[in-house]
Amino acid sequence: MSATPGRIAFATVVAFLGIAPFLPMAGMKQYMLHVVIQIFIWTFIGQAWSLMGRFGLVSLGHGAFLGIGAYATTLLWNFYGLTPWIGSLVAVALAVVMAFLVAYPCSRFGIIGHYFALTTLAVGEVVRLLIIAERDWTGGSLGVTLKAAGDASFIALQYADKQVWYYVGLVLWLAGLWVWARLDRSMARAAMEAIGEDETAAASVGIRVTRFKLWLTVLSAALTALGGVAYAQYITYVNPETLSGIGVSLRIVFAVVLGGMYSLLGPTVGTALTIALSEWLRIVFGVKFIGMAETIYGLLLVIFIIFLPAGIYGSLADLVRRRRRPAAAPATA
Amino acid sequence: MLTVSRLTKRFGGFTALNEVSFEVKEGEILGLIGPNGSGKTTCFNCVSGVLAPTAGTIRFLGDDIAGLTPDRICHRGLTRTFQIPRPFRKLSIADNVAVAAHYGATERTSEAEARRRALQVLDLVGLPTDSAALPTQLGAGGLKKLELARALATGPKLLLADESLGGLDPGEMASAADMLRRVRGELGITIVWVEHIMATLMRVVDRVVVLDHGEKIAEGRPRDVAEDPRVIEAYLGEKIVLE
Amino acid sequence: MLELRNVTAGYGAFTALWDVTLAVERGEAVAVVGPNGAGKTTLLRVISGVIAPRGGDFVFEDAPLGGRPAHEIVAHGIAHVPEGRRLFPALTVTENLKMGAFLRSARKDFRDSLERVYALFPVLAERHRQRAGSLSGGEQQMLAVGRALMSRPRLILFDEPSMGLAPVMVLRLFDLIRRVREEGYTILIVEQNVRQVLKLVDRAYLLEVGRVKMHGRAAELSEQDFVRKAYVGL
Amino acid sequence: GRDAGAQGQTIKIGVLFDHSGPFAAAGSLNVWRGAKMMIDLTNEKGGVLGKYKIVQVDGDSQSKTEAAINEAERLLNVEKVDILAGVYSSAHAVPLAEKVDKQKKFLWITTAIADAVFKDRNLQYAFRPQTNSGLFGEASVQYVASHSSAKLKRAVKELRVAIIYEDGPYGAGVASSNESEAKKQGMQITLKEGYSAQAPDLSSLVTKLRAARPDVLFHTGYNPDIALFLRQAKEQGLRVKAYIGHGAGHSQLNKLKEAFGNDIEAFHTVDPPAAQLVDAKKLKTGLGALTNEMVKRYKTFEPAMARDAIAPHVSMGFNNMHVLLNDVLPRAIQKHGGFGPDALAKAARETDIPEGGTMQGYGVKFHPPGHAMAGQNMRAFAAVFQVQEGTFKHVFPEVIATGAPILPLPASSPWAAR
Amino acid sequence: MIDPIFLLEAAVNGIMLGGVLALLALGLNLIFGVLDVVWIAYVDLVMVSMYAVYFTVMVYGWPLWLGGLAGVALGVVLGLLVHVLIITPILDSPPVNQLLATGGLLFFIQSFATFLWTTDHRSVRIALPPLEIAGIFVSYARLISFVLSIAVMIGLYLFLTRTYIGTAMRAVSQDRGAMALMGANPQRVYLVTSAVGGAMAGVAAVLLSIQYSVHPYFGAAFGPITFMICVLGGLGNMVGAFVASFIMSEIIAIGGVVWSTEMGYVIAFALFIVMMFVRPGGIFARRQ
Ligand SMILES: Nc1ncnc2c1ncn2[C@@H]1O[C@H](COP(=O)(O)OP(=O)(O)OP(=O)(O)O)[C@@H](O)[C@H]1O
Ligand SMILES: Nc1ncnc2c1ncn2[C@@H]1O[C@H](COP(=O)(O)OP(=O)(O)OP(=O)(O)O)[C@@H](O)[C@H]1O
Ligand SMILES: [Mg+2]
Ligand SMILES: [Mg+2]
Repeated sequence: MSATPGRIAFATVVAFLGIAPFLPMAGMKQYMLHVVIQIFIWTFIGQAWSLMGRFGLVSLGHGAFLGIGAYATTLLWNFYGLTPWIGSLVAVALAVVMAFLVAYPCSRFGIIGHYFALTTLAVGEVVRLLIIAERDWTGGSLGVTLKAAGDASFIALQYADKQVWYYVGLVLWLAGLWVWARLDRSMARAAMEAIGEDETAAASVGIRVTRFKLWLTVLSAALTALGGVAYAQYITYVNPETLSGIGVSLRIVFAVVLGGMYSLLGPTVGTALTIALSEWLRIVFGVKFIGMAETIYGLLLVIFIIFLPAGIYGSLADLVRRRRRPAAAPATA
Repeated sequence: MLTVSRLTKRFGGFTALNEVSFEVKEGEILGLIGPNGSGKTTCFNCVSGVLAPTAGTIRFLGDDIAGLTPDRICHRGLTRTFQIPRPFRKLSIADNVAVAAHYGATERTSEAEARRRALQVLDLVGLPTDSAALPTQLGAGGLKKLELARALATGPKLLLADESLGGLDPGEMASAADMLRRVRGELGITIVWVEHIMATLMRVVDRVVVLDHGEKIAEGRPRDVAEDPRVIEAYLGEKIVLE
Repeated sequence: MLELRNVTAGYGAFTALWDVTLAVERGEAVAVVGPNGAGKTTLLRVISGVIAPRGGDFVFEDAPLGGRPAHEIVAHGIAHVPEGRRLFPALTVTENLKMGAFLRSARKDFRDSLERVYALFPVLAERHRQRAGSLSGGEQQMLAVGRALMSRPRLILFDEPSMGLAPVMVLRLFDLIRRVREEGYTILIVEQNVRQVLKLVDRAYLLEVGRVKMHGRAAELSEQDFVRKAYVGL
Repeated sequence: GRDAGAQGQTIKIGVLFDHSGPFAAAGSLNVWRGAKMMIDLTNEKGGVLGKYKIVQVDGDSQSKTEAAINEAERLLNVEKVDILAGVYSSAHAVPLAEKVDKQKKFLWITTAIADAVFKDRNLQYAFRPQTNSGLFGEASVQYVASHSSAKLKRAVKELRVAIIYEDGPYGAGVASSNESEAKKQGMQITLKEGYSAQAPDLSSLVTKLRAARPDVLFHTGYNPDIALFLRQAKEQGLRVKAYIGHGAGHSQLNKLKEAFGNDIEAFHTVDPPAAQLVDAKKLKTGLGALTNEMVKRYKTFEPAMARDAIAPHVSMGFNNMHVLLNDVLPRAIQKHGGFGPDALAKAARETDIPEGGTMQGYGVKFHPPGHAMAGQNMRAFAAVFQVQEGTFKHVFPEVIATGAPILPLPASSPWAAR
Repeated sequence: MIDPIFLLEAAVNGIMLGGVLALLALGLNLIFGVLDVVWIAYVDLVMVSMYAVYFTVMVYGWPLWLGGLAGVALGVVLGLLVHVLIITPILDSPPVNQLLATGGLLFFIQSFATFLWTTDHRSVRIALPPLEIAGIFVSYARLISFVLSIAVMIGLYLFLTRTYIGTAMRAVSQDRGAMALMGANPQRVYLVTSAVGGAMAGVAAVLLSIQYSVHPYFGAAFGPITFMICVLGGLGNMVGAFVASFIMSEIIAIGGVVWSTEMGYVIAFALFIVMMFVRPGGIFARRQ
C-alpha cells in the first residue's frame, strides 16, 4: 500500500501546505502573486464546477452564478454600503435561488446530457444580457468598480496588499479541496454516479434523483458565487464579459477538464496550467506575431484533450495506477 | 398487499394496458405471463413509478401509489428489476448493490452497514463479492443476477422481477428459481414474477395472471391456467405438461 | 464453409476463448451450448469480426477472415444476430430492416426480403412505423432476427435468439430457424434452450470456460449423460 | 535592452493596446502605430531631452478586459515600466485607471474616451489629453443644430433625430451626451436605442428607425456592426437627411470604402481632429512639419493610403505621445527630479498648452484634483469630419474647418431622403 | 403605437433571418445528430469558408458562383479534417471532452485567422437593389438565402430518409457496433456525415458572405443562437431545427421592434429555457 494516486495527491498537498504560507514572504514578485491568486480563486471555482461536472451534469452556465455572486456584493456595497461579509451571504442566497430555479425543472423533466449543457448555456447568456440591459444599476457592459474604501479595510474586504489575497486564495483553495474530498469519499458519490448514468434505474433503487441533483447544483452554485465574490473583491471591478456569459463558463470547464475532473487535484492542475500557459504565451509572443499565442493555446488545448482524455492529472494518476495493478482494460464491444 | 384496479396505460393512440385489475397477496409468488408486447413490463413500469398510469389506481399496503416517483415507491418497500439489465457501469458490482442498500432501504442505514448488506445479497444471488470488479465483465447471466441483487438490497416487501431467468443456463436457472423461493421463504418477500420459461415458472408460482393485448385473459392456479384454451392459443402455443 | 482452428480471444488481459477449433459445413446447422460465461458470445463476436482473435486461423469459404473488421465480414456473407438485439432504437421498424439490407448486394432485393420478413413476423408489418425502441422485448427480438435476414447471408449467427420470447414465439422461432435452414442458409446458433436447439441442429459443441469440452452429432450429444443432467434435464 | 552604462538614461514605457480581437481593427492598431512612430522619432533624435532613450514595452489587451488587467500588472510589476500609456477601449480604461492609480503608478490614456474613466473618481496619477465622450456627443449635435434651418430646412426645435449606439461604454457614453445636448437644443428625439456590437441582425432596429422617421441619425459603433447596419439600412429603405457617426468604426475610412465604395460620400464622423487635416498655419510653428513627419512614417504601414484618409486614431497616438515625451517628461526630469510617478504627476498637472499648441489643434490643461473630472484635459475638443470626394474634411468647429459641409445627404447616396 | 406595416415588415424580416439561421442550424444539427458531438467551432468553420469566398472573389477576381463553389469545397475539406484529426481520436471519450476539443478548435481557428488575415473586416461587395413590395422592404440577399436554405433542407431531408447512407447516418449514431454488423463501415459513414456537414457550412458561408463582412470573430455573433436553435428543435431533428430557426428569428425580429434589439434576444433565450422545461426533447419531441 505505498504509492496510490490518492496518497501521492495527499502528500503533494501536504508538502505544498508546508511551504505555501511562506511563499509570499520570500519576496515573490507582485505579478507572480497576482497570477497565483488568480489561480487559487479560479481553481476554487473550477472545483465547485467539477462537483457537478464529474457526474455528467455539465453546466456551461456557471458564469451566471459567478456573475450573481460578484454583482450582488458589489452592488450592495456600492449602493447600500452593505459589507461584503453580509453581502456574500446574500449573493450565495441569490445563487442558490437561481440554481434552484434552473435545477428543479431540469431534474424534474429529465434534462440531461447535451440538453443540460446547452440549457445552462442559455441561462448564462440570459444573465449576461440582463446585466447589460439593466445598465442603470449594473453599469451595462461597462461594468462597475467597487467603491474604494482605502488601502486596507476589513469591513469592505478590500486590500491593496496582494499578500492578504494570497492567503484568502489559499484558504479558498483548501476549502474547495476539502469539499471535493468529502463528497468523493461518501456514498453520495456512488449515488451521483448512478444518477449520471441511468436516472430511471437509480430512482428504482430508491435514490432520490431530483433531490440529489438539486442539492448538488445548489452546492456547486453557492461555491461558485463565493468564488465570484472573492474575484470581484480582489479585482475590485466587475463586468459582464469577465464574470458572466459563455466565455467565462467555457474557461472554467476547460481548466477543469484539462486537469481532470475525476481527481482531487485535477481542477488545480488544469487551472494553474491554463492560466500560466496563456500568460506565458502572451508574454513570449507579445505583439510580434499577433494571434500566435492564442493559436498555440488553442492547439495545445485540443492536443491535451485528445491525448489525455482523463485530463493531465487524471491521466498521470491512471498511469501510476495501471503500473501498480495491470488490470483488464475495459474492452469496447 | 398490492391491489391494481382498472389500470390503463396509453402511448399516444396505442393502448398497452386496458383496465387491468389484479391483486397480490402477502407472501405469495404471483406469475405474470403473456405474449410479447402484452403489457407486462408496462404494468411493472406503472406500478414501480417509472411511467405514470393513464388511469386506474394502484394501492400498496393500503396507500394509493399511482403517480409517485420510483424512489418514493422504493422507500415504501416495492422494488423491481429491469428486463434488459441496467447496471451502473461505472460503479463496481459491490457499489452497485451497496448504493441500493444505502438509499433504497425504508430506514436509512449507515454506509458500513449498507456495504455489509451488499455483500450478503451478492452472496445470496451468487455473484462474486470481489469488490473491484465492474459490471462490464459480467455476461448476460451475471447482469440478471446483479439486477436481482440490487433490487433485493433495498430490502423490499414486494419484488417485481421482470424476466430474471432469461439468458441463464439450465443449471443457473434451477438455482435461481430456488433462490426466488428462498427469497420468499426466508426473507418473507412477496414476488410478482414475469417469465417466459414456463417449465420453471409454473413450478414455483402460487398463482398466475395472464395478459394479452393489454387485457387480463386468465387468472388462477398454474395447472388451471395451463389448460385454459385461450392461454394456450395466445401464449403457450402447445399444451404443456406440469409434473 | 466456416473453419476455426485453435482460436484464442479475450478482452484486455482476460482470455475468454482458449484454442477453440470448430467447423461448420455448408447447409449445416450447428449449435454451441454451455453455461453462462463460457465464451459463447465471444466466439460469435470473433466470427463476425466484432473482436479480433488473438491467435489461430479463421477461414470462411476459403477466405481467411481472421482480424478483418466486422463490416467486411458481413460482405462475405455472415450475418450476426447479436446478444441483446442491438437495434437502432430511434429508427422505425422498416428503417431497421432497411439497414439490415445495407450491403450493396442486398439492396436490390430489398422489397423482396422485406416481404419475406413481414410474412415471417406479421407483428412487424403491423408496427412498421413504430420506433424500434418502443417495441416490446419479444417484438424487438423478432426485428433483430428479421434484420439479419435482410442482408441475404449464407451463414447466420444467432446469439440466444429465444431469450425473452413467449413460449409460443419460441416455438415459432425454432420453426422459423428450421425453415431458414431449409432454404439453404447455414446456421451457427448459441442457445440456452438446449433441449429445443438440439432437436433443430445437426451437430453441437459444448463450451465450458472458454474451451470446447465436447462436440458431436446433436442426437448423440443429448444422449450423453453429463449433458443431459446439466443442460437438458429440466 | 539597456546597457549597464546607460542605466539611468532609459525610460521604460509600457504601451498597452489591443493587437488582436475586435478592437484591433476598430482603431486600436492605428493608435499604437502613431504612438510607436513618435517614440521611434524621439529616440532617433537622441531621446527625451536628448539623452533619455525610450524603451517601448508592448502589451496586448486582446480586446478582453481581464487580459488588459493582467497585462497592466505585468508591465508595471514585471517589466517595471515607468509609465503606462495607451488603452484603446473605455471598457478597459475604467477598471485600469482605478487599479493603476491605487498602485500609485503613472497612467497616460491616449485614446479611451468614456467620461466614466475619470468622473467622480478623483484619480491622482491618471491623465488623459484626449477628448472625453461628453464632448463627442455635444460636437455632433451642435454641428447639426448650426446647419438645421439653413441646410436641412427645419427649425432646430422641429428637427427629428434618432440616436443608436453599441451598448458598450463607448457607445453608451457618446449616446447619452448626444441625448442631453439634443434635449438642450430642443430637438425631437424620436428614438434612442443601444444594441450589442455582436448582434447578428439589426433589421428590427432599421424597421424601428423607419417607423420613427428621423431627419438626422446619430450613430456610435465599432466596425462589423456599422457595416451590418448600413447594409441592412440600405436594403430596407431607411432614408435620412444626415448621417453622423462618432469615431471608432466610422473613422476607419478605408474599411468603410471597402464595403460600400463611394456610397459613403457625405458621411460624418466625430473624433479629435486629425493632425493632417488641421490647417498648420493656425497652429504653433513647427507642428506642421511634425504632422508631415507622421504622414510620411505612416506610409510604411499603409503605403496606398491618401493623406486625408488617414484615420484620426494615428494622430491620437502620435500627438498624445508627443505631449508626454516633449512636455510632461522633460518637466518632470528637470523640475521634479526624475520620472517617478509623483514627479510625472506633478509635471502633468503643470502642463499648460494653449489652444493651437498641439498638432491636433487643441490645448492641454488637466482638471485639478478635487474636480469631478480630475485628470481630464479641459482644453480638448472634438471635431466633426465629413467624407468629401473620398477623403476626410473637418467641417466643425469653424476654427479648424477645412471644407464646407455637404448637407443634406446628396441624392446619389442610397441612404438619402428624397 | 407602432404602425402595423412595420410589424409586418419585421415579421417578414424575421422569416428571412430564419433562413440564414436555419442554414447554420441544419449542418450543425446533422453532425450533432449523427456523431453525437457538439461542434462548438461549427460557425467558425463557416467563417473560414467565408474568407475563401472573399479571397477568391475580391482578391483573385473569380466570379461569385465559382468563389461560392470554392467556399463549399473548402467547407467539405474542413469538415473532413475536423473529423479525422479531432473527432476520430475521441469518439469514445465523455461528451464534455468532445465539446471542449472543438472548443479548443474554436480558439485555434479564431486566433489563427487573426494571425493570417488580421482582424480587419472584409466584405464581398455586391450591389443588390432593395426590394419593395407594398411598402415592405425585403433584402434580396436574404430572400436568396431563404429560398436556398429551404431547397437545401428539403434535399437533406430526402437524403436522410430516402437513401441508405442517409438512414445509416441516423442509425450509426444510435449503435455504432450494430451498424458494423450491417456491413457498413462506421468510419465511412462518419466521414460522409462530416463532409455533408462541412458542405452545409460552406453553403452557409457563401450566403452569409453576401450579407455580412467576415472577420475572425464572426462566430461569436452566430454561435450561441445556432446552438440554441438546434436544441430547441431537438438535437438531430432536422425539421425541428428548421422550425425553431423561424421561431427564434421571429421573436428576435418582432421583439426587437416592439422592445429593443437586446430584449429581443433576452426574450428569445428566455423562451428557449422555458421551452426546455416544457418540451425537453425539443419542440417536436414526443413526450414519453
Ligand atoms: N414508450 C412506449 N411508446 C410506445 N409504445 C410502447 C412504449 N413502451 C411499450 N410500448 C408498447 O406497448 C406494448 C407492451 O409493451 P411491454 O414492454 O409492456 O410488453 P411485455 O409484455 O413486457 O412484452 P415482452 O414479454 O416482450 O417483454 C408493446 O406493443 C410495446 O410496443
Ligand atoms: N466486454 C468484456 N470485457 C471484459 N470481459 C468480458 C467482456 N465480455 C465478456 N467478458 C467475459 O468473457 C467471458 C465470456 O463471456 P461471454 O459473453 O462470451 O459468455 P457467454 O458464454 O456468452 O455467456 P452468457 O451465457 O451469459 O451469455 C465471461 O467471463 C465474461 O465475464
Ligand atoms: Mg417485457
Ligand atoms: Mg452470451
